[in-house]
Amino acid sequence: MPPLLFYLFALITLGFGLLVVTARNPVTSALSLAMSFVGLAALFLSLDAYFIGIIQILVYAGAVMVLFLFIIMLLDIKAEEGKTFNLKAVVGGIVLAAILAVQVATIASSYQPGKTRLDEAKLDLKLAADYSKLPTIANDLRAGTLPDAKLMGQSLFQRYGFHLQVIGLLLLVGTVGVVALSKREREAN
Amino acid sequence: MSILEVVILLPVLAVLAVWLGAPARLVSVGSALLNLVILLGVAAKYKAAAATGGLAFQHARVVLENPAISFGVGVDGTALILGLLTALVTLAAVWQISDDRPPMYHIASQLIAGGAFGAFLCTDVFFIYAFHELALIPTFLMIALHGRADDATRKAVAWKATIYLGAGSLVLLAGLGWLVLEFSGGSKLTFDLIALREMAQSSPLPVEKQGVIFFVLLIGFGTLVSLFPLHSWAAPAYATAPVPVAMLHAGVLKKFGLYGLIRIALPLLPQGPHVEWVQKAMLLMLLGNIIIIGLVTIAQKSLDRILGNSSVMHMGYIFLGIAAGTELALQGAVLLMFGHGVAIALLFALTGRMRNQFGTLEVAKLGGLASHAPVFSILFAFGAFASIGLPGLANFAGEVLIFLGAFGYDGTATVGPLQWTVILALWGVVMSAVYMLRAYRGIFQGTAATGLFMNDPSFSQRVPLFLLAAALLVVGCCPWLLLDFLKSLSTTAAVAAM
Amino acid sequence: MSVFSIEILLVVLGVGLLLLEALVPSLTRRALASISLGGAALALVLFFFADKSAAALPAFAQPFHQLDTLAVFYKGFALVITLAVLWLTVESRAYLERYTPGGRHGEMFSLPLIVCAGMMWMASAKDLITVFVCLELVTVSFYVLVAFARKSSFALEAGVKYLILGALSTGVLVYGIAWTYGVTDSMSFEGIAEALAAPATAKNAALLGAAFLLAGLGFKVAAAPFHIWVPDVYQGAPNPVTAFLSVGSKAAGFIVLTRVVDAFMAKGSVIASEVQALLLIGGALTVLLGSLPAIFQTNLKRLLAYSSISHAGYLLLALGCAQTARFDLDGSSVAAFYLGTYLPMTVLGFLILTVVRQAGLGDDAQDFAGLAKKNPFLAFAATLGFASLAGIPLTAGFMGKLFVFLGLVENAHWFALSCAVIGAAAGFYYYLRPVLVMFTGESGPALKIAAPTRAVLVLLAGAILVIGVFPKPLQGVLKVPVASATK
Amino acid sequence: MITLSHYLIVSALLFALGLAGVVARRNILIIYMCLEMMLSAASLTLVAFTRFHVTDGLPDFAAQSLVFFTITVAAAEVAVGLAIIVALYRAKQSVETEAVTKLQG
Repeated sequence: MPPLLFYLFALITLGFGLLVVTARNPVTSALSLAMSFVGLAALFLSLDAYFIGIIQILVYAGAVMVLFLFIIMLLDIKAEEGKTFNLKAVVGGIVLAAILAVQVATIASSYQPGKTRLDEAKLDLKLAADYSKLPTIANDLRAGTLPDAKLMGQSLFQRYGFHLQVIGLLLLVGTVGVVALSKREREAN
Repeated sequence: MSILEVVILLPVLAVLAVWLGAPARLVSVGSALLNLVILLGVAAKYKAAAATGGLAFQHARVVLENPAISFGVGVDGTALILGLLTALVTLAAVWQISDDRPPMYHIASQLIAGGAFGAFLCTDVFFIYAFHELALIPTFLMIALHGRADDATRKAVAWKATIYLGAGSLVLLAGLGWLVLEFSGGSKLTFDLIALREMAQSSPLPVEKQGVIFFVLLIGFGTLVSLFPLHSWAAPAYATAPVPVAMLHAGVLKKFGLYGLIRIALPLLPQGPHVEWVQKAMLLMLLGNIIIIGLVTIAQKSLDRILGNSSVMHMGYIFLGIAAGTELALQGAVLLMFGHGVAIALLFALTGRMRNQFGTLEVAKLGGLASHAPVFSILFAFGAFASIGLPGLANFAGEVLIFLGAFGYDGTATVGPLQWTVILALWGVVMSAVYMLRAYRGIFQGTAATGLFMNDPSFSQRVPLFLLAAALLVVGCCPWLLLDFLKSLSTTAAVAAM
Repeated sequence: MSVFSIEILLVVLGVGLLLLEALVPSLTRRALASISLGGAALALVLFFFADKSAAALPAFAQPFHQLDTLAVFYKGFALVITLAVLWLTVESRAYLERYTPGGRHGEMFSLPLIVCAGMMWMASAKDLITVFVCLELVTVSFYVLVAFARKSSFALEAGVKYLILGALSTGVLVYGIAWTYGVTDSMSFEGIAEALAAPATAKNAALLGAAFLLAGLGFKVAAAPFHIWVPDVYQGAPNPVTAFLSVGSKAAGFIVLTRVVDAFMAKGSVIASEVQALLLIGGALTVLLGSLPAIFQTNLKRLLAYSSISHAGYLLLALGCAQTARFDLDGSSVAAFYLGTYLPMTVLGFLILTVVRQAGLGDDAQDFAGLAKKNPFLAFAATLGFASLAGIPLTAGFMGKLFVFLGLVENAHWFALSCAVIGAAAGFYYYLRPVLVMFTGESGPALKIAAPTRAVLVLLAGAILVIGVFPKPLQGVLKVPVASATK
Repeated sequence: MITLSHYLIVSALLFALGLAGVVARRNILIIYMCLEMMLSAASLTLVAFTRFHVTDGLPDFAAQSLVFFTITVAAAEVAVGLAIIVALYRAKQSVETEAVTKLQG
């Protein structure tokens, strides 16, 4: 990815992120968050993580954000009026975040392996093809494409099968929880 | 199973029995009496073994392998004398609890007794410490719940005592932990006092370190014994505590700190008290006990305050004995611990009766009791004169031994800080004569304000009081009865004198 | 039968119970409770006979789970606490019925089983991905459990607070995992320890990852300064859930923390001393921030919350001593021992709160006035529990504290030691005050306790005394030092 | 040219932004969105690291699985979280942090 595009998407991610934090209207916040996530997904794509990028959009922008918007509309939450911010909290938040950002950024920029350029960390698909045991993946790799969804699937279903089951259980618990928490009992009786 | 384990277990069983609904007084007095008999038997047998100066009736059960903690019991002379003191005072204390008191009184007294027995008879630092703590809790609870003052006062008093003693216990725990860690070589960490002693003899710590640890232990133990300036919890606590608790705490449990210094600190850190700054600090503090608290006591108007403060003051003498560290002074210290314990228990028991009758203990308001209650006044005289240090009563022998032992510490004729302390401390005797005699005269002679009038205790109520008075007299006249047990202290003193 | 099958059994039981509740409307609350309790008890019994060797694990679980002494100990621990929590749920019937009218509380009986499986997996996890997945299973289940009494505004408030701070901690945790992975190129504890031992490892970056990881876990174990959620959430949540949070979830967090710390502080690690300093400072701070506010609490549930914070501090201090081990017991087994002592006394505390609440009284100190007259048995058990929490000798609590203090003295961490001492001293005050209240005050109508509850109380009180006087068996369970492999 | 540090710094900034929002905002829904932002920032860090840890010629897909799990967990968390927030709204008619200050003391 050309540097220009990287900066553009980074700007989209961070700019809309800033809007999420500062917007008065929750709807603006939610939509900005969706936009920020689109930028983020583009960054994922730039890192050759196509699958993650796609599910970032599918799950976050597609499902989570819709859920947020749905709740905002359902509860009819208006834009905050009047005293929107608690000054102490705002100052605290900015100071805390600034300290954190400076700290991490300093470490990240002085981190020696961090100097690796993206084109230096080259993927060697031919080599990978020799290592791959699955023929479909090996074929894709030999053809010069990165079958990233297949590789992810291989990792998830072969190596992390147990974890996948646990995550499934977690989703079940989440579903049950939502049902249990929003059950309306027969109050009329 | 060692007979000493029975001694520790009996009060616990008594507590369980009372809790489950057995007749409280019967069980409680019975178990106390049984313990006294057992310990007298132990004493009789110990005499034969005393020549060796070692521990007798030893027995140990491993509780934890690493760090090595074992439930070990065993007596040397000091432990035996304090065990006897515990049994005696417990018997008197539970006997004089009147029947209209709730069973809680018996439960608490037996718990304190059980804790004291455990603390005195165990040979494992962990259990020595643990049992003492066990005994403290019912003390606080009884002061807070059944103390003799209005609700707010007794709670405040109980909290003050809890905070002081709790903090003292923690300092003590830190000091003991340090000690244990210092003496534990390799991967073996042991709490066994006997093993620790062996290690202290084979590889003693550097002198300066001994001094520091000893000082930590002194502060820890000292708070428990109301060493000046950590004493301010004691007088109000004793003035407020229910009678059996005051008797047991002032008479027995308080001696734990002194016992710990003699039994744990001195053998493991023989040079500790002789490091110059430690000795100076200790002498200053004990002079504070004797002189400052002595003056404070003289200024008191009420009998319970006088007794509470005098109890603090007399601790100074025992600390003097420990500071000197000579055989004679240590023997005197142990003897004085016994004498003071018995005398203060007797005095608190009598004061309790007076408070029940009069509702006040202001010396100025009382008077003329001698003519109404002759037996009572004689018993009181025993206690009062014993604590002044009148010859023929137990305390005298102790005090004299301490003064002699401390004064002639290094055998030369020089007059060092120790000797100056002895000279100043002797004035304390005068002071205690002043306040005790004044209180005695005020209460028992002259005339009382109207309506303040009491009869002698009934026969059954006299028994425990006579028991204590008799103990004072017997030990006073024949101190060798106890001194014979204390030969083992000479080895400690010999190490200390090196 | 391997331990793993027991975990599967728990999950099957939990999911099956949900199905049963949904499909068989005639099943009563009592039946659901019996199935759940019976299943958990069966799991505990099976656990004793299960093959606890790592070789017995199914092949697919082998790369992610280890069955060292610590893991086995904690798995048993999790089963016991789950049983206790289910029993507390049975006991808090009145409370739950008031705030979730018409329900059979099926989720309250099934979710703990799933949580238990999650915690058991967490204890044996060998890498950060497994930890994350299991931790989140537990956390999400707790979101539901905390807010379960949805008609109580307290419970909802607690739920929201737990949700926000739980999600925050998840974010911090993932960020920490990302950096740790980035620096060490490994997700497994072993690999991390190995990578950190290489002197070329970027120290600052590794430290950044470690700090975020510890902070994320710090939320879960209620370590300062991430403890602010604890009092509110503990007070608002239903009693059984609070007990579960304060013992089960915290213990699970500590097991993970132990593993992480063992990796960070492994021999030759470039960040060992910094991590140790973090643990000691954090631990000392946690003790103080837990103990000092506790002095002013009048609500016993909040008191137990602050107590739980200060206990977390002692546990952190124990972990902070992990580097040297002159007396065989290293920091992680001291921490595990401390957890073992912490279980009976905390559960006892919450059981007493539940029983009192069941009798129509609240959690405030004055609700306990005169308890000694209303039910001397309960007052005695409570006294024992509080004495143990305060760390009075001859109770379990003292033994745990003793080891921590010894470790601190041994390693000459004087600052941490003095904070620990201050905390313990404050503890004497705030734990013994409610005891005093129980023994004073007006008598009221007698408070009845059901026979099984009485038996549970005796069991817990007995455990406190036995561990306090005779800790050898509990220590025996932890005999083999956990980290010996990596050190 | 773009380096690993670029990605790390972008994700650090996003993480910090999220944190600032969590601390500063009063609307619980927005706080929750900021939390999602933090989680995504963490994912970006992780993906960046996996991309640069090339093993056998490929990015470290084993570690990238964690991102997949994170996103799933986030979805489940959002579902449960919004259910709780809705329940709170029903009880208090508000989603401001002021609505959750009853438990104190």
